[in-house]
Amino acid sequence: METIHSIRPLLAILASLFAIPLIVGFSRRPAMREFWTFAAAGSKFLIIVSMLPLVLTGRRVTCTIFEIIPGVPLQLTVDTLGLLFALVSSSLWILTSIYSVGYMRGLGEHSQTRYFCFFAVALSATIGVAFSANLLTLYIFYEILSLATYPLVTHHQDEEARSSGRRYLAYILGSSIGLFLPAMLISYHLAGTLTFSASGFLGASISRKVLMILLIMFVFGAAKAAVMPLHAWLPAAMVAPTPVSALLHAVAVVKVGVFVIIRIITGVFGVNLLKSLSLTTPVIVLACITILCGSLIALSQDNLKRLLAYSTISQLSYIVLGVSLLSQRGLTGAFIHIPMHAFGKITLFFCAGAIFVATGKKNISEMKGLGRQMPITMAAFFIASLSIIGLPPCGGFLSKWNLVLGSIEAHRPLVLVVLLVSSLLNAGYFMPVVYKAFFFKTESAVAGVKEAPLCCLIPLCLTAIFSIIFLFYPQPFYELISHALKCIIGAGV
Amino acid sequence: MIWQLDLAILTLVIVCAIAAISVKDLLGTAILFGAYSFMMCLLWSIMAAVDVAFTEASVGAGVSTVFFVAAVFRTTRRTKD
Amino acid sequence: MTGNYPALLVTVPLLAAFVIYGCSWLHKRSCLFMALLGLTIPFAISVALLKKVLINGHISYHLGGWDPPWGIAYELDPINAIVLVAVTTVALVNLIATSKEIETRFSDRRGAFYALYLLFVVGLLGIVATGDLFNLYVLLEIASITGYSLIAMGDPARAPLSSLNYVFMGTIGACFYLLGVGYIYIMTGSLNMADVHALLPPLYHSSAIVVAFIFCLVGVMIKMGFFPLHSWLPNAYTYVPSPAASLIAPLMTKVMAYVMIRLMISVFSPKFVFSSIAASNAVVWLACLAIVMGALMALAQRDVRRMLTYIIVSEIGYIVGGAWIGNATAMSGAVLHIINDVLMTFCVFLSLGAIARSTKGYQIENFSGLFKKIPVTMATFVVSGLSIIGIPPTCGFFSKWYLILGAIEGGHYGFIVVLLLSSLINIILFFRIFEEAFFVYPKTNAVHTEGEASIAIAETPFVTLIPLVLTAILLIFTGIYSGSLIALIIKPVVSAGLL
Amino acid sequence: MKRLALLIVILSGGLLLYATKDFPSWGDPNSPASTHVSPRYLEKSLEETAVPNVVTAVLADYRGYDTMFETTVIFCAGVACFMLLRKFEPEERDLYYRHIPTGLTLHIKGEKQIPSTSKEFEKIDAIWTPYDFIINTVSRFLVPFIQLFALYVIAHGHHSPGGGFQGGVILGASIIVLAVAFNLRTAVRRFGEKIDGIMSALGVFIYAGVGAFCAILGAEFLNYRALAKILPVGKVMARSHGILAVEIGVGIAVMAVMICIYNNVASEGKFDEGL
Amino acid sequence: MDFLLTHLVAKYNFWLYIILMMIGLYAMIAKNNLIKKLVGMNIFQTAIILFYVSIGSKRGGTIPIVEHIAGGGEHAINPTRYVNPLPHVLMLTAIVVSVSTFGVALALAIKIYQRYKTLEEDELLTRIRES
Repeated sequence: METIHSIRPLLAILASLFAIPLIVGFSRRPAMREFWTFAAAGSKFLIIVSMLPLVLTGRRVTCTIFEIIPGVPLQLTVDTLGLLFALVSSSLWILTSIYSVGYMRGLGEHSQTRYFCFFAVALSATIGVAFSANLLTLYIFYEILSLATYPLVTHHQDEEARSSGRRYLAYILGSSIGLFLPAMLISYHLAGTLTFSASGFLGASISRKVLMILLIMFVFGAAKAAVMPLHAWLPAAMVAPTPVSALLHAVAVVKVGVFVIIRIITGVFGVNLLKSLSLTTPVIVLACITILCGSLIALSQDNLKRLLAYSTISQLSYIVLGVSLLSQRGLTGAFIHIPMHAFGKITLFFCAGAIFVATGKKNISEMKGLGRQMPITMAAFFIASLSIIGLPPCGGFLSKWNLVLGSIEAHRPLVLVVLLVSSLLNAGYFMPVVYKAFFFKTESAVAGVKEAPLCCLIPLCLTAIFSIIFLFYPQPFYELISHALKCIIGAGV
Repeated sequence: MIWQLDLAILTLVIVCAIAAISVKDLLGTAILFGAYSFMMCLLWSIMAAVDVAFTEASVGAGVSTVFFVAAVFRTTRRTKD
Repeated sequence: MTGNYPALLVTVPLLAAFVIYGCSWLHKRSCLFMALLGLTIPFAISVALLKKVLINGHISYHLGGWDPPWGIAYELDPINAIVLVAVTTVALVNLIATSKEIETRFSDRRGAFYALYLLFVVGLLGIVATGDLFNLYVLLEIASITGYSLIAMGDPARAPLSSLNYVFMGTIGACFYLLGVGYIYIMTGSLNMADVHALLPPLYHSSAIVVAFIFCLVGVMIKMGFFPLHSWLPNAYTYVPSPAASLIAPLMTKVMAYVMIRLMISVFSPKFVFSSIAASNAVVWLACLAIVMGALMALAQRDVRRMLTYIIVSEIGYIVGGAWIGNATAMSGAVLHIINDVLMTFCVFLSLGAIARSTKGYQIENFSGLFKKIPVTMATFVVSGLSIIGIPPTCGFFSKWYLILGAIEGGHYGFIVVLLLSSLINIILFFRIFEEAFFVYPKTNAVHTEGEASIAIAETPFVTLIPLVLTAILLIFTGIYSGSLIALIIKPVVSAGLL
Repeated sequence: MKRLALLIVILSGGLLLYATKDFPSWGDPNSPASTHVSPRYLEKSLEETAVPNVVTAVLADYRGYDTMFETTVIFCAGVACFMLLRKFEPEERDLYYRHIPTGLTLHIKGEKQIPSTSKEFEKIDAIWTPYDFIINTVSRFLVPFIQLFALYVIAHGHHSPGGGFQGGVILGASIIVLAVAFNLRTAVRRFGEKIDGIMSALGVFIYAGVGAFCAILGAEFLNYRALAKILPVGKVMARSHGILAVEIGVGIAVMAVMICIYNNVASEGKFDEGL
Repeated sequence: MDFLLTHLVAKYNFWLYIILMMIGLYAMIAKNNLIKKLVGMNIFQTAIILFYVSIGSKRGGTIPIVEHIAGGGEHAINPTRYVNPLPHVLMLTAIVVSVSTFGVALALAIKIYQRYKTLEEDELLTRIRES
């Protein structure tokens, strides 16, 4: 495969960091401050898009910064998978920035400068994870992301926010230092390198037991993926302002977690090695449990954001499940679930935020009849929930479909059952919300409420529309994924 | 060298040391400590270490003891052990 | 003149100290300038020496023109040189950063303070550079005596007693070391490190040499505050005046840890240490205990400075453990950790000193709302905290990396677990403070929604702030360049001595 | 605590005892310590440094670098005592004066004071006791002799036991005798604090300065041989002179520091009556 | 008896210094009074000096001041006739170090006494706890 040395991946990461001094400098002039946020978001997106043609023609873009540990340079490589993820998160950042402006101003939040700063850092780190060429680089960005999101989670600075922040850190840093780091070091010790390769760098010479332990350590070590039982930080982190929840806890942070797991399975171990030793069974079991439990707990939630959090937990495990099936369809499903779920879930969070801005309500039971007051928001909510459940005419259908096929391909009928049951459960917790909103009588408390500000409304409409478009026009994604698959599966053959 | 003398001084040194740390009056400790240093100095001159002995005589038995006494005057003579 | 660099490195601050003390009786205001000069020159010399060592290799300087083992020699290899650079850097930067506080706090005895400050640095520089066992003892005493008196200048209620306890422990340590040297001398007849190294192999099984090693080691371990022998450290470092805290806390223990490594590699040989004594497992377990106990005791503290002193105890455990695992990777990790820990501890104590301007005490509660008040200072505190925790890309991460890697190679899994555990405890320790400083409003400020306007920014003066920020940046840079640090400086020396 | 102490003591004592079994027996002329490094000092020191007292030769030349730091340690102790104890502001402003001709004691409260130039009044403390005539006279008589002896010890260190340290201590002791026999004020009047401070620094500065001067002359640090370039003597004698120079430096520094420590300890840094 | 001769008598200096060292160390750790601890510290240090001086001694050796005739003879000096001077040099330094430490420690003790009016460690600790 041809490799191009270019500084562009680094620029993509730095774009948002460059904006930070400007954001801080203009902290007294909100308009300028937000302008810089947009500028950073836009330029980042453009840089990433500019690499698309290169990658699609089968080349990869590398940028070695320097040798940090013998044999392990701080290195960035853009491959199809990373690009897919980077595209999703950077594009959604633009929308979220618009939404943030509306949301933060609408609520008159404090410390907005800090908020925008750390948001930018978090995005840099996310892109860094996406473009990492080796495990160490990935780990570094992973930790930066953990730290950058901490001030966002505790943004409200009250006791609840702080205790959630504590929990968030305990889970994320605890797992990454306690499990991921030693697993990485052991891998380095065994393999002498940490650079991802399509066939994995951990050779078959290592005993199955060690590999199994390593895999489990890695999966739990990436606690951002919220595989049970390390999921409790995600509902707790919902105390953050909604745009944070939306971008970070539906797109960036949690997706970074699953992205890390994907990288581990495809780049560290290699699909073929795992398949030949059938090591992923425990991961599949864990993922299935998480899918079912997440959905079941979501059923009992009244707080809309918590419901979404549990829904996210279960949806993330779809991706983990898809990857660990190790079949072509399963992988396709997993990869395509990244954008589909991202767009769907972010819409839902946007809606929840919009409702909060307009009414101040957080609980579902208080939203009866809201559909008449806020029709656009609730319509978007409906579309997005269809996408999450996996029903046409929304993009979510594609991923579910591929996952189902993947489970058949991998000869795991039980997984198929889990997927179907989970879809039913998804419908079970989303539909009542929509039903209550549209078919109940308007409660006095929400009577006279109008739609949220335009800044909030536009992004959520856009994401909802995209969710639909993706079903009919998934070609770009498929193209990227097929390239990725060619590397992953084809390498060993 | 006369080993009997040597042994006697060694014994005296140890006696002085034990006495210095067990006397219940710090001024007494100071004086015993001076005696200890002086014995030590004798021991060293027996061993032909004249320079060391000279230094110990002037520093250990001399000036140190003066400092010690000065400090005891400025603090207290009383001690529990 | 360049040939005399090794001697000038130590004697320039020495002469400066004498001149300062003499002049302080005549003209007080010139002291600071001379002290700065007396530290800038050694800093430049140490950098020049590092460069020279890297190009020409090992430098041996014979003082007084007498060849060793009859005279005293300075031996400089790349590790020495980098530690020297670290010491001079910390001393110089700290002096610049805290000069204002020294001038006001010790205005009537600033000459004495600067003289002791410089002599402390002299002691440390000499300890690192010397190639003579007895010379090391004398320099050790210089560093200790100046250390005692600097510490005793702190909080009048507690500092003298803690300092006196330090005197007792420190003297026991130094005397044990001296005894060990005596045992080496009686068996070999030499005091020069290289000479002893050459003479020792036939004596490896002599009980006297084993005991000599044990005594030297215990002495040095007392001085570095290794766990069961650390009792002097928390009090001494808690009550020390803050300009001296950021000098003594980072340097003293780490330099002693370096002396331990020096003893293990260039006086005794790794062969002796790891095969003849066969206690390495026990020492590593002791180091594990040190790390855990240090971390747990830190957890029990509400006073931030005291907490940091216990963290020092546990960091020393890292170094000792790494050095005793007994392979080149872990040893490199230990050496790297010495350098990193010097910088981290320096940064954290320096920022703490700057923070103390704005708080009433070092209790965690006093930290509430500080971020609003002194954002940049707090940011440096955060960076050093993250480094101590071991978050990439700060330097603390990379030394832990090598330590753990070495432990994996050596098959010492207990040490890995302990290292990770202490990192986790450090997270709690530091985020407890960060949370208080960043997300809690000070109690007096009841207005909850509009916190921004009500707290005036009272940032640290620039003379302190700029060094502080530079140090924080240095933490990250050392982390990023730790690869070349290991490859160019540490690995060649360490692997020559080790397997 | 006592049990722990006993345990530690017995443990370390046992270790040391265990080690003595490998020692060469006491006074063995063939032990490594007596055969490896030291013979050269004995054989060559006269030839190389022209100093018959081998201890002085080794102290100030072969291992002169150690001795420089040893002097520095002393200096550190002096500075440390000054810094720890010296009090510049008196706690209470109650002044006592003694009218020397009549022996009356004057107690002044408040801001006023008698100028220090006054010959008739002497500043004293509340605890003042009259001087003992015999002690006074004897010590006044003795001090010059002590000082002379001290100078001899310093100067004759090349040929007989003694040298800068011993001489310096004795020199310091002579002033301390004054302070004990009379009172601290008298001693300080003779040998002021400022002079003392400067001299302590000057003494060590001479030592280190000679070393640095050798380096400037192009040899190694403390290589007195280089002094032959400026002194009208041969290289060996230059070493001897260099040793003398540093011994003088040591003497000055040790004297000043001993006085400084005594003054501060005996008066708790107030520089009043003393003991 | 043979053992006694070779191990005890031949090395009795080494044995006695250990006893002194143990006394000093014990006083440093177990004594309650700070000044007593200081005395223990000094005894400990002198014990080590004794040890070093014992290393240097030589049976039949005289003080290390070489005989010389004015004008300088070119006679060879027999090193076995003089005791080993190196330990003496080292111990001069050690004595000076010990007196320096002693001075600083006394200053500290005075400072402690000024504030707490006691030098007993247990009383000091209770007074610190009270304040």
